[in-house]
Amino acid sequence: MTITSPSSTSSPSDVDGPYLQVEDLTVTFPTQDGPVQAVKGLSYSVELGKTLGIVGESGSGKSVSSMAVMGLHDAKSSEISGSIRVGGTEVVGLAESRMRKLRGNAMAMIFQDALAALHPFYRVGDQLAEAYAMHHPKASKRDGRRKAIEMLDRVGIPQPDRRVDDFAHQFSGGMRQRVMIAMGLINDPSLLIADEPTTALDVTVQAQILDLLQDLQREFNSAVIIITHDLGVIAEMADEVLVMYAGRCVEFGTTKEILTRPEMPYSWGLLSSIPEVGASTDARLIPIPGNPPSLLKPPSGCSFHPRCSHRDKVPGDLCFTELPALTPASNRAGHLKRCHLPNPEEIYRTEVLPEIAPDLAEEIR
Amino acid sequence: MTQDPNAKVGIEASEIGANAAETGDRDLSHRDTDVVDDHEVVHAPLDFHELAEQGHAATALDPDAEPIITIDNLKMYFPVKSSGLVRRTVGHVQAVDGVSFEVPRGGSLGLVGESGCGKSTTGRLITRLYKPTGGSMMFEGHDLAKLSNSEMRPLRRDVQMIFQDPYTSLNPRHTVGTIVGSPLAVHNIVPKDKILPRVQELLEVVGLNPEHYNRYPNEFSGGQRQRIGIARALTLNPKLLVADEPVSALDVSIQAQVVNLLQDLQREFDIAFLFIAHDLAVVRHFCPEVAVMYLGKIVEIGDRDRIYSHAHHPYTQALLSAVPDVKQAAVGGRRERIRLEGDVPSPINPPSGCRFRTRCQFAQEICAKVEPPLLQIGKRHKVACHFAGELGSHPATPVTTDLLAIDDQGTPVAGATPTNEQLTIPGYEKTWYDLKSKQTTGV
Amino acid sequence: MSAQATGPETLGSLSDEPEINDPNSKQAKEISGKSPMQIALGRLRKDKIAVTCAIIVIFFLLVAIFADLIAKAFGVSLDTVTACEVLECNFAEPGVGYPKTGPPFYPFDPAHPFGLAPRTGADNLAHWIYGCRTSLMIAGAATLFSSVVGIVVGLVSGFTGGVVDKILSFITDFFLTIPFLLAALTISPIIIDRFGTSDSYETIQIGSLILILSLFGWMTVARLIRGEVLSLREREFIHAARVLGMPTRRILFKELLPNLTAPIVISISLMLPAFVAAEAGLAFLGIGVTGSASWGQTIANAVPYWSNYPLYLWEPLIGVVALVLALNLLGDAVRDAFDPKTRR
Amino acid sequence: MFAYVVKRLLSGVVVLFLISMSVFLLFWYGPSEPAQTICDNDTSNRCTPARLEVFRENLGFNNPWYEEYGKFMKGVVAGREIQFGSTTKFDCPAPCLGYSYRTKAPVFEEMKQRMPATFSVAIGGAFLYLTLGIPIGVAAARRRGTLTDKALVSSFLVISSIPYYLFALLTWLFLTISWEIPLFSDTGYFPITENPAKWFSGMFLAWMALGAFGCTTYTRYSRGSMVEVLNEDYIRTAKAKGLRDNTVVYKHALRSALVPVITIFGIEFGTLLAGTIFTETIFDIDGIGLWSLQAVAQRDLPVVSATALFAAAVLIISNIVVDVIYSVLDPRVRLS
Repeated sequence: MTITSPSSTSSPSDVDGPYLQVEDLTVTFPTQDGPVQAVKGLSYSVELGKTLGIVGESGSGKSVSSMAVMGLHDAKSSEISGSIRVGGTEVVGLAESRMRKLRGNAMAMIFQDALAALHPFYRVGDQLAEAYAMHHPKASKRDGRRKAIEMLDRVGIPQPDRRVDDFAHQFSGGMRQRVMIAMGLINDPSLLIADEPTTALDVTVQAQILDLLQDLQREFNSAVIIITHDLGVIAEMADEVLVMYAGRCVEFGTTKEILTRPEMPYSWGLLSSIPEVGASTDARLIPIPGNPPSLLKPPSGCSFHPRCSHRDKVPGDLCFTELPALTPASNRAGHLKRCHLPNPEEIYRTEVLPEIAPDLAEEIR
Repeated sequence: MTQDPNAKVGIEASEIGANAAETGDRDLSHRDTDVVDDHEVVHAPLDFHELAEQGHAATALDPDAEPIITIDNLKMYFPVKSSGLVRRTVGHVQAVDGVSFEVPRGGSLGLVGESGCGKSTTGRLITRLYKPTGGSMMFEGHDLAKLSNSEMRPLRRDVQMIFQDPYTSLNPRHTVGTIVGSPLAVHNIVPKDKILPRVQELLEVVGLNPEHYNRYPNEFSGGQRQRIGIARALTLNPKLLVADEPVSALDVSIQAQVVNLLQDLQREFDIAFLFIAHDLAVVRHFCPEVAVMYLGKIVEIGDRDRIYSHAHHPYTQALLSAVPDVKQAAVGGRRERIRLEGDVPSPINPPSGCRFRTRCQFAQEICAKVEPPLLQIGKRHKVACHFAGELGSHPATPVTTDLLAIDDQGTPVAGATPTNEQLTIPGYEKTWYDLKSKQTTGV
Repeated sequence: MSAQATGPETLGSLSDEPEINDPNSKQAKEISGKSPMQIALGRLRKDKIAVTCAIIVIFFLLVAIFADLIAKAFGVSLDTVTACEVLECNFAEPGVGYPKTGPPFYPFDPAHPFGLAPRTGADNLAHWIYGCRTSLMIAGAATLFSSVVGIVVGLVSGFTGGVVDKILSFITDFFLTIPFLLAALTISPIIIDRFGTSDSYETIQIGSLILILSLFGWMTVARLIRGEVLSLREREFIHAARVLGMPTRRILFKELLPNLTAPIVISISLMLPAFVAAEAGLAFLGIGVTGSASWGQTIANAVPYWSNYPLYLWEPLIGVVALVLALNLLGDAVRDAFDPKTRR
Repeated sequence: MFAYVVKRLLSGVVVLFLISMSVFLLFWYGPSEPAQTICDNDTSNRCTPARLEVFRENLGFNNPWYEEYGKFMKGVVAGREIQFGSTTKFDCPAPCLGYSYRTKAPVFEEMKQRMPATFSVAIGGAFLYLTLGIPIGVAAARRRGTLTDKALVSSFLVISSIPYYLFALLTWLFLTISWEIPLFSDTGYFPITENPAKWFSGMFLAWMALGAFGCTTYTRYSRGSMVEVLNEDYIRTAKAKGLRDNTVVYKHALRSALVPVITIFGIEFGTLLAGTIFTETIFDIDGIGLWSLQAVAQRDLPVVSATALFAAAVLIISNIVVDVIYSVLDPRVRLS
């Protein structure tokens, strides 16, 4: 047991332009009951050395969008439009053979359920070595094994030279997730997507994994996307946050901005519906009413309006009829929101904050 | 029974399909059976202030409440069979090993810990899904641990349970009316024609449309199903509810709806809760008292303030420091984090002495030799650690030596007699052992 | 604020489709709950192949049930005839023992629409109709018995566990180790000889066949049900029932059994065609039903006449194949309907 | 694993014991007189009641059943002497399964003679349907949802829904009787050691029938299993590593997909080896299956009980082999 000192999450970036650039991404799944638009007009970018957090409920399209970045959607059962540029290469419509060279090499992905995501019949070492050999055709078998042991050691697995010959089911949950991370990082990818990497883990193990991810990112200087529904994880890990709802980006900004001055009622709802370990006991737990919308029949206008408790502050029936554009929030650079409210900053400060965090509201006042 | 207006949280439900699309084509197959209709009572405000009115602050403690259930030295060992020609019992999983606590009438005790620590087993012992290996569970003059299944039956009305998984906790082949009404039918409480009105009343209490009693669970969303499960648990007017991870399978925004509903119900019907969860923040909100479990034992128990702000056990401290904190990060920077190395040891062969010692930075020889007693160190605060102390001020020498008549290495001191008599009492004593003065004191 | 009073009035502001949100509206009442069973049946109704197969199966069922009436309507019967009245009995010439009217050498004879059997002169249509009855009766009864036995064994061994489960599982495995065909071959003649007095020979034969098929048919059901019970037993709704103080019998029959409809329907859908095929197969080997009409027996009789009189073989063969095929395809559709994940 | 195999073998012995006893009892208390068969078969004399009584006495039917069963068991373990009629005595070494009532030949010897035929049929047929069925199934799974896949699956479903013996019967009737195709017309078993070409042409039709029919079912098994595996998370991981499609399918997916198929195959292959009654009857191959059918018709007790024991033993062994293979293929499975 050791005490680690708090650290800053950012490191200077030395590349011109973001490494990953997603523009107007739309992912549609044709189904028997009609097309399901899981992601609609999504744009974002991540620079090397930076972490983007994507947050939203299940069904908000956060996983679908990153699977599209990895090119993991089956071309037969999905339609992808828009543009995804990874390190300057356009990925949408890229030939499968060239896509394969990027996958697992320039970009890698870590999945939520490591037990299901690792092959049950192959030794983890072989699975790691396979990932290495795929993108290093000249490497010998022994190189692959050495690399696998090295990576297992790097992610903090004790006795890596012995455990390299174990199967996935012989590891504990946290160790398994470390194997998953080792596999993702074995080819030193510039882009790492972590899809709910700690959801199934206990808090102490989650803390280990998050620390590990942060250390490794600093070391590899890669661009990281972390997908989660847990704002706490976002708060600790991300430099910037993308809030998704019903397939769309509804708010975007630096982590501090989003967590301290959110300007979209859905973000407020997320903040108000989770209790905090350190918050005042007078803070109220205010849920978001209702359930996430159907993607088959998305609501008209703003997707969030059926659950929004601030829509009567918008003149007319704008929320019902018109989709708000993603516009800059109260004059701060880089903070975008998708909402018709004319004065969200004021509403949050005067109405929402006193209810959900009376202590913080005092401080700001 | 009066209606609490707070119970009806306003809901607009919509057809689902959302979950399926999240993972692309992989889960679309079950979509056509997973249609969610508008089942919830739709008359809550969409005005923020009214909504905020209905939300709750954390539940407060009633220090004078009598205990409704007293658990004393509860044990559950599951046999482990060998894998030879003859299957002998080669050991036991000590899932719960000597746990003692009280749940106050109408109050709630939170049980936290990591997976495998025995908190769910404890819940299942209290509801008698398992018969305990040892110990007692005194509930209104009956020892639940000793009753036979048939003797237990009448008491089941008073002790009910809410389950974790809203998808498997409801029988898919029964209508909501049958599910919620079956407790009445089983216990023959009301005549058959009175069941339906009672069911509808209950559905309304949990915020569902009472007209939808003839629907099947597959037509409801996860949050709505959890409400049905809660209605079923309420049917018999229980005095104690064991809630086993009641919100951990739900979407973030739905969790708050259910937590608020449970708070409403507790206030209205004066139900005591044993609230089992791994989410420390939810437990802090719901429970004025919290017990922390590690490897089948309670390592620290106390009221909210003592556990969350003045934890004395290194494990509790590590657990709390591991929880990511939104507001902390928002204000700037991260809290210090205690990093626990390694994994939880196997409950078949737990470490000797203190079970946490293998991962504890303060562990010394005494920890391997002597198991630390669950010592009362404050008015409502007990901790099981030889080196109990607040974060950053753990003592250098064991605090328990005088009480146990041992020296700093854990060897018994000849001639000395243990002085502490209150080691396994489930509740709290009027006096306690003050760590600073090393004296028994009281207010 | 009481729900009854304010319910409907506050609805409008909440939804873009307020009329459906009204719990008291007509639509809401009409859309009553759909059980998983109803959903499966609905899916089945939309499946064209399933509907076609169901129609074919119903046709055979009707033939079997109204065999007497149909035979009378066509004026045919199983009665034995003096062979030489209808057959060419001249042993010296080629075409020995073939019928004097109808196929294979003469034009269609309306008195015997399916023709006559060579050598015996029996009416093919009558044998076909009663063969259908034999087939469905044996298969249906065997399915019923083995389902009941299998369900009971599976339920008990899955739910009780422990020693009972071990013993029942051993018995199940024991029966699975016995090769069915060989056992049927061995046992059926013995049972028939033992109990078959001359006047009830036919009934005994059918009864013993049903017994044998059931004896070796219940294990798969038992295994399926046991596996299902084992997984259901760990579901939280069973825990919930226990916590509610439900007696074990009620848990078994009210909570578990309804959830076993799918595996039960599925195993029935697998057993029925298998038993139809097995009955005909045993008769084909000369060991099944020999005392009364059976398709398998007719097939065995017809093989030597294949070159000159293929129709004689085709008639029972098409009967068996059509029935088994329809039952199998229907069963496949049923399985899909109950478990959409296995969709083709 | 060793302990497991021993345990399973022991319980297999118990099962065999129970089966042999049941067969024995069935005949003992069965209505028809086994002595009658042997008496009728003794062609040199007519079967008079007096002669029947001699046979009864000699076969031990006048003794209590457990005494005779004891003799039978002793024969299996240590061998024994058997007497037919009043004069002839045979020495029957262990494992003595008795002498056939019909042919008066030692049963064990006869069984050994017939085994190659049955093994030839079963192994050849199984080889054909595996090598056809699995690749077709995998190919269909990769193209799932396409028109080819649908057509293939539904036509195979139809074929595999026909009772096997009718399929085999029609194959035989058309190919040898109606069309008189030369390669197929000479079915039967000829030892491979004497004339491999004749062995091949004699077996060919049986293999074709077994192979064609089995291929349809194995295509469906392997396709279904493959489709399921292709939806697993670890396949997505493999793709995310940047592996080639063929590597993903043949290295990562196929191994998992084959496990359930092999399980089914193991058990069905056991049944095949135990006696392909229909195939042997229709194609007139003198193997275990045909032999057992004839024995049953003739009430030839020693042969029936021998075939029953043989079949059960083969099934037990194939079950154990399947379990062992399973534990080797899937490291998560530990036999206990």
